[in-house]
Amino acid sequence: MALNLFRRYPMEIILVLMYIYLSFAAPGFATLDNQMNVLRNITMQGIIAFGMTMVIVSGEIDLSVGSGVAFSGCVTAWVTGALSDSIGPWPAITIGAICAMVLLFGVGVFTGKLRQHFNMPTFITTLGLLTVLSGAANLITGGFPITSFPFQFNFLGAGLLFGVPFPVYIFAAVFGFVYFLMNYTSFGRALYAVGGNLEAARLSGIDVWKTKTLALGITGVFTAMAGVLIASQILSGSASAARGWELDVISAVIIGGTSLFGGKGTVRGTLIGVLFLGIIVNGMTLLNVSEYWQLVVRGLLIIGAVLLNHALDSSAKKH
Amino acid sequence: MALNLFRRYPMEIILVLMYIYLSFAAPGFATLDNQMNVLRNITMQGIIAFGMTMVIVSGEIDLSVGSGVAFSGCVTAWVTGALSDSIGPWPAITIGAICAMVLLFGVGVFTGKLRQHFNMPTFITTLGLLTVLSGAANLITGGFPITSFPFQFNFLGAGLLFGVPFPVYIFAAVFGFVYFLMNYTSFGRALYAVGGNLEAARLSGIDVWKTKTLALGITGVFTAMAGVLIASQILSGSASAARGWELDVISAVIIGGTSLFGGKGTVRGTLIGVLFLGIIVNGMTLLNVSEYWQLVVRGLLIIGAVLLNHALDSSAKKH
Amino acid sequence: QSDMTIAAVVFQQDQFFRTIQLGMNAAADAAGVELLEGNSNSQPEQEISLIDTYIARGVDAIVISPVSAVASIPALMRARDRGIHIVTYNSNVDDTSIPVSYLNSAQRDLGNSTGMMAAEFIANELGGEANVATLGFRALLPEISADRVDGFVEEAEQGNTLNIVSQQDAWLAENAVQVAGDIITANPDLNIIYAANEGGTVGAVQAVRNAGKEGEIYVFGVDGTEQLVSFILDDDNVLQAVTAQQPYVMGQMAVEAAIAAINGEATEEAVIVPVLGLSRTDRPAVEEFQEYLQSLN
Amino acid sequence: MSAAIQTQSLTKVYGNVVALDDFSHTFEPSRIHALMGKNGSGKSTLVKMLSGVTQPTEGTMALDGEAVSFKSPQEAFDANIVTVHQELSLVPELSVTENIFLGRLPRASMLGVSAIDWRKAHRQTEKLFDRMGLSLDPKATISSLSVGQQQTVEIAKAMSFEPTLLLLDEPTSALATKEVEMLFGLLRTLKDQGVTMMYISHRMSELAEIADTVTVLRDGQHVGSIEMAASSLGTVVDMMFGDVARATRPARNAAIPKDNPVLQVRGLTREPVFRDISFDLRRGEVLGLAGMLGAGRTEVLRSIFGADPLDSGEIVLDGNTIAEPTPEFMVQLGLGYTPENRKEVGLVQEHSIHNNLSMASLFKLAPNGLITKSAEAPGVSKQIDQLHIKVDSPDLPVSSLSGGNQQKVVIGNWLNTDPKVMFFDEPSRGVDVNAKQQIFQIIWEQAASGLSSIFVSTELEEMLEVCDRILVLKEGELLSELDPAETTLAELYTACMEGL
Ligand SMILES: Nc1ncnc2c1ncn2[C@@H]1O[C@H](COP(=O)(O)OP(=O)(O)OP(=O)(O)O)[C@@H](O)[C@H]1O
Ligand SMILES: Nc1ncnc2c1ncn2[C@@H]1O[C@H](COP(=O)(O)OP(=O)(O)OP(=O)(O)O)[C@@H](O)[C@H]1O
Ligand SMILES: [Mg+2]
Ligand SMILES: [Mg+2]
Repeated sequence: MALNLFRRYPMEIILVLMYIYLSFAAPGFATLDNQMNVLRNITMQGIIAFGMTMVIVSGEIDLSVGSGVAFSGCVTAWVTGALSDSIGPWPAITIGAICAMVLLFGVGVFTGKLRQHFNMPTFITTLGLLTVLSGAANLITGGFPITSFPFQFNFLGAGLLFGVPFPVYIFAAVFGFVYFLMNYTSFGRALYAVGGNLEAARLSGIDVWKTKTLALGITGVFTAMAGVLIASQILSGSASAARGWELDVISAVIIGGTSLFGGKGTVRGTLIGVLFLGIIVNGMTLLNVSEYWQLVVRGLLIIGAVLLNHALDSSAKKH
Repeated sequence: MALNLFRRYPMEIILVLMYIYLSFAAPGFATLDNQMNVLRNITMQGIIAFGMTMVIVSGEIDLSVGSGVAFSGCVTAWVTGALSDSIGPWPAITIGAICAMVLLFGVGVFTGKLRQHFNMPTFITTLGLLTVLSGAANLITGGFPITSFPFQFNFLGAGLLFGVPFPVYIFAAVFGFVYFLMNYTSFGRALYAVGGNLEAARLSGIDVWKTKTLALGITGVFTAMAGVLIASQILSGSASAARGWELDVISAVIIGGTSLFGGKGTVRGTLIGVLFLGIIVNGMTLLNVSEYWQLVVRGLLIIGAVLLNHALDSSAKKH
Repeated sequence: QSDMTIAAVVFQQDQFFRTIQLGMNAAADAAGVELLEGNSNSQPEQEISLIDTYIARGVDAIVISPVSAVASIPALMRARDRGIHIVTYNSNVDDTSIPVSYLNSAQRDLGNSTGMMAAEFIANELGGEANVATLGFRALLPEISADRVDGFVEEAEQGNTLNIVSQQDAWLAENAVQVAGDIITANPDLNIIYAANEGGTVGAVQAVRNAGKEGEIYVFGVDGTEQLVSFILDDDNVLQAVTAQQPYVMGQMAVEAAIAAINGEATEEAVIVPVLGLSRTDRPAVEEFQEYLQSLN
Repeated sequence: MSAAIQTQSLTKVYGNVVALDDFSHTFEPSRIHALMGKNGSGKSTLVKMLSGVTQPTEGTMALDGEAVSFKSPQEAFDANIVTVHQELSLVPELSVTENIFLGRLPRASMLGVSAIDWRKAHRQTEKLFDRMGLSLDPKATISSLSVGQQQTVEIAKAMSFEPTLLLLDEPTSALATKEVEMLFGLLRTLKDQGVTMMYISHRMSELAEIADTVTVLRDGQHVGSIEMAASSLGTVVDMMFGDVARATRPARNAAIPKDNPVLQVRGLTREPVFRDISFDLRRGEVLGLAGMLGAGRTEVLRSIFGADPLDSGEIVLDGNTIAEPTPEFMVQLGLGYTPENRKEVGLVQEHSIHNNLSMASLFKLAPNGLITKSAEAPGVSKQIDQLHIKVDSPDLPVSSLSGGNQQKVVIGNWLNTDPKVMFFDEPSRGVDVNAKQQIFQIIWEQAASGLSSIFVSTELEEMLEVCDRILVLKEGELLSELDPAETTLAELYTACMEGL
């Protein structure tokens, strides 16, 4: 029985075990404060990871999200700086955020179009975009953080509402949205079909390119949202934010059981993956594990978690 | 005719055009010195890219090479420091380098074994290893570069032999070796078959796992060689060396026409890809292009180059 | 043994910060306080996550080199509002009411000090005129990079004519070897390379050696590490001078300031940790510094 | 009466291949029209244009007299044209229900938003299966079903569209007799309801049973259309090929020695697929392994070959007792295996014919690991000549060949290893009559020169035609041994169905 439960919910159970262990071992871990902390810290990567789940299920990948976050923070800050004086800070921020979302939606669509018309692997397009967007973010800021936000803007990324950090609500909303999309809409089901068997999906009359492109575009929007939240947290647009996030985000998605080859995966799994990574970082910091050991442990845990998923998967197939 | 030539050798022709342009536009570009410079600068990434070509052709990927370079430099430096006093610097360096190669060969084999027995995507294993090896390198050095090498060791990475930087000979030798492997051995044939259709290769009696594992192991050895060369160039083992190289190396391979999906690619193409990236960096530095614009231009050129390959490929299929 | 806990945050893994950490550990051990070490990897959001975690952990003080003068403010303010004492070192935030104490070796001084030694060198050896290239780390930390590079140029220009022929970024040694190599090629009449950090300096020296331009191109740099000190003592005449910060001392003083603040003692708002110019022309001083470095390990 | 489908000068050109050339014909409504022609004659191409998968290079199509042009499969669906394609087009990770209703799952309002109604979807699937007389779990994932079951899902999916025009491209190639009959029952019902159908198959015997008219294509040309009732199969074959030389089985010198078998299998078990399989393969013999779909034939062959693990049992190949077979090892001992699904696992489609022909013999050509193209060339050209593989150049990708020629490349790849024993798993699947005969000829010739082989085919006539001896497998157990010379088709069928 217990074994069966473990076979069905391996990551959930590991997560619970980690919680129990850390509650005893890590000073301050079990406090409400710290739990809120973990939540706030995972929101940004989590929001992107939910989008990335759709992209990977559809059989593609997006390596540009790290720079995308920095880029959209900088765009928002720049627009805010340019418009604040004439239309007031809040409308300016709103317009800035919308600009960032539209731009990154466009970048996602661009990636999708290259995939469609030239069969360009998204791996390569987004790898190139990773560099381009980072350069663009730096060009916007000139290398110096843009500090055009009013102090109250900090609420968005760091404020508390009913004792819970505000971004956590956004995180939950995005989760719900993606959950609904993937399970109860034809777009969501098309993602699975397209990732599982592109040709079959096409022959069933599914617009496979629209599906993939939309997944990339939505992920762009989520990336921009994360960028705005980060900008709010640091009250500035900084080109060096979120460097290397793409790998964390992809790790979280894969740890959550999504197949890199497409067609298989759930956003619920990704939530677990995001929590898993968030707790590792938080727990090790609280345990004062040395920087270097953190790297080693983290890498091994990622490998171990995915390994476990795969081992259980293949043993399930044998029985 | 010209169009046909372009269709067959697009990257070669673009490379020549870039050479012509930079010879006029970039001060010092066309000098022998600078050409040697470019060659020396591309050797390390190039050596790894040749190995990576085999890995990608076989249908896998290795994201850990950046940390691998740092790790092996540190191992070599550490062993040299530990043994120099008792057995002299040169034997110590030799033993150190061999240790590094054996270790990274082992890491490659480990990745291959996980792929074989647990169907672990190498993308994930090596993504985890990227972190692990970086942590390990830091643990070896304790955060300080290890400066245990004698000054003459610098020759390996920077010395001139008959007017040509010494590492260029190693680069050429590795190229020749991989070219031979991929074109004149059954292992090379097996790489293509395995990457083209794993199951078909397996049912033809090819030891598919040995093939993939060996490709990963050899790439590990090449990575270690690059690590030793870097250590020689900066005369120390540094844990921060080569960060992010994995993406450059993969870019070079893909620009060279190798398919990310396996089964297709040549090491000659990779040589072109490596030169292409090397010349972009060199040319932009000579032109004193600002850091930020360099990022943008570089990303766009990578996308453009691969796009061109794909566009020509599909137009070739139409005609 | 006291029951104080202090969190110490660096923003990069390199020799400079590692030495600071050593100094911090020494001070913490001496006072018997627990020290938690973190690294923000130059990323503002990672810094926030660390600070929030330390707030939750209930530390008494945070000793930090902030990633950014502005982006680091909100999280540090949160910490301060929770009664945690903030000490900044090496870099600071614009809102100077946040830290109880700020220790640094004035970034501009770092550039100035090397610049002065370069001014003398240019006047004596190059006839008062030089073609100069600089290696910075703008894409990493724009403010500090600019302080050092501009500080260098400002002093080196005194009484001399400088032609700045190239300004590039390269802060990791192996990257700097390439970039400096390219610059050397592009500018055959280059005289001087100034690198604004340790990795850049090592790379620049190696690039000159690679190009066989010893005695034609001279390198000036920042940081006093064992490797750089041995470069100065080398007789190939490439690395002329560096300005050493005293990271170990800085680390020690920062933790001591934090302990003082926790104990309710008065702290100095700004402390300048002196920098130390090390020049090929003053060999005994360099050798003395080398011995000091060896004594730390 | 209006014409259901009219084509006028319909032409499709791929590069320099004219796949369909100036095809003008009227397909009458409420009838079943068979489309016949050898591999590569343009049948699938015609179907693809009607279903919106590709667009004609020239010419027009009309439905009930109204001109139509489909830019996408969706537009064809909208016109009630539904297709079962030659390649299975299911999504393996999704459920049966979802595959059937892919892209059009029923919706309901959920909190004011339109959302997929899963319960209703499963109920609809159940209803559909009831109507068709199928018993499958709507929630099962496709990848857990056998190929035959998957094919039935595919057909159920087509039915669910309630088409007015149903296009079936080799729907029976993976079906066994029982399922074929079920399918034909369904098709007749649909015809009675007024549905027009186009039916492609390489199984001549099905024509008389199901087709009303036969339209024959040859190399993209329309040879003619005839009423099935008024003509014979011979006429159709003549139209397809001109004259086919029907291969006759050579007189075998009866003396296939019973003793000293080349392959001995004892007590082979792999639960739950097969158990206690024991047989001998004699030298120079063509041994048939007959059985219904899912009887376990493929599984037995794969396990002996080492492609799948075994629970227990003993294998003796040419005097070597093998404990744990692996493909590498078995190939070196002289065993060859042509898999049933050559597209997926028999060939590297993107690679050249040259490379595909020397894939299995690498170890032989390169005993010390070194190899050159010229070392492979003799084997490559030998097989191209001997097997009459129709190629422009061996450097072209194997995907450019027609199905029959691809199958020959698979066989040639193995013959290059100089095998002692060959397993032929469905070598005639999806191959036209002519190519089929050539392949049988190859098997007989090789047998005459000493090769022992095991032959598997779902078409029982072929088993009788090709084999020296037939073993019958049912639900993973060996039931009986038959002599094809003394067995009628009906008897073999009964043996497979009931185990005799
Ligand atoms: N996408 C394509 N690109 C190029 N040529 C093609 C393509 N599809 C089909 N052809 C060519 O068009 C011709 C007709 O092919 P088609 O698939 O219609 O034949 P078929 O009659 O269905 O054969 P089979 O019985 O083997 O299925 C063949 O020569 C084939 O090689
Ligand atoms: N990996 C597996 N796990 C469990 N059952 C399997 C597996 N592979 C096949 N089976 C089942 O074993 C039985 C035998 O399958 P097999 O493919 O050998 O049949 P076959 O006689 O070759 O028929 P065909 O190839 O025409 O489908 C089928 O019922 C199939 O569903
Ligand atoms: Mg066809
Ligand atoms: Mg079978």
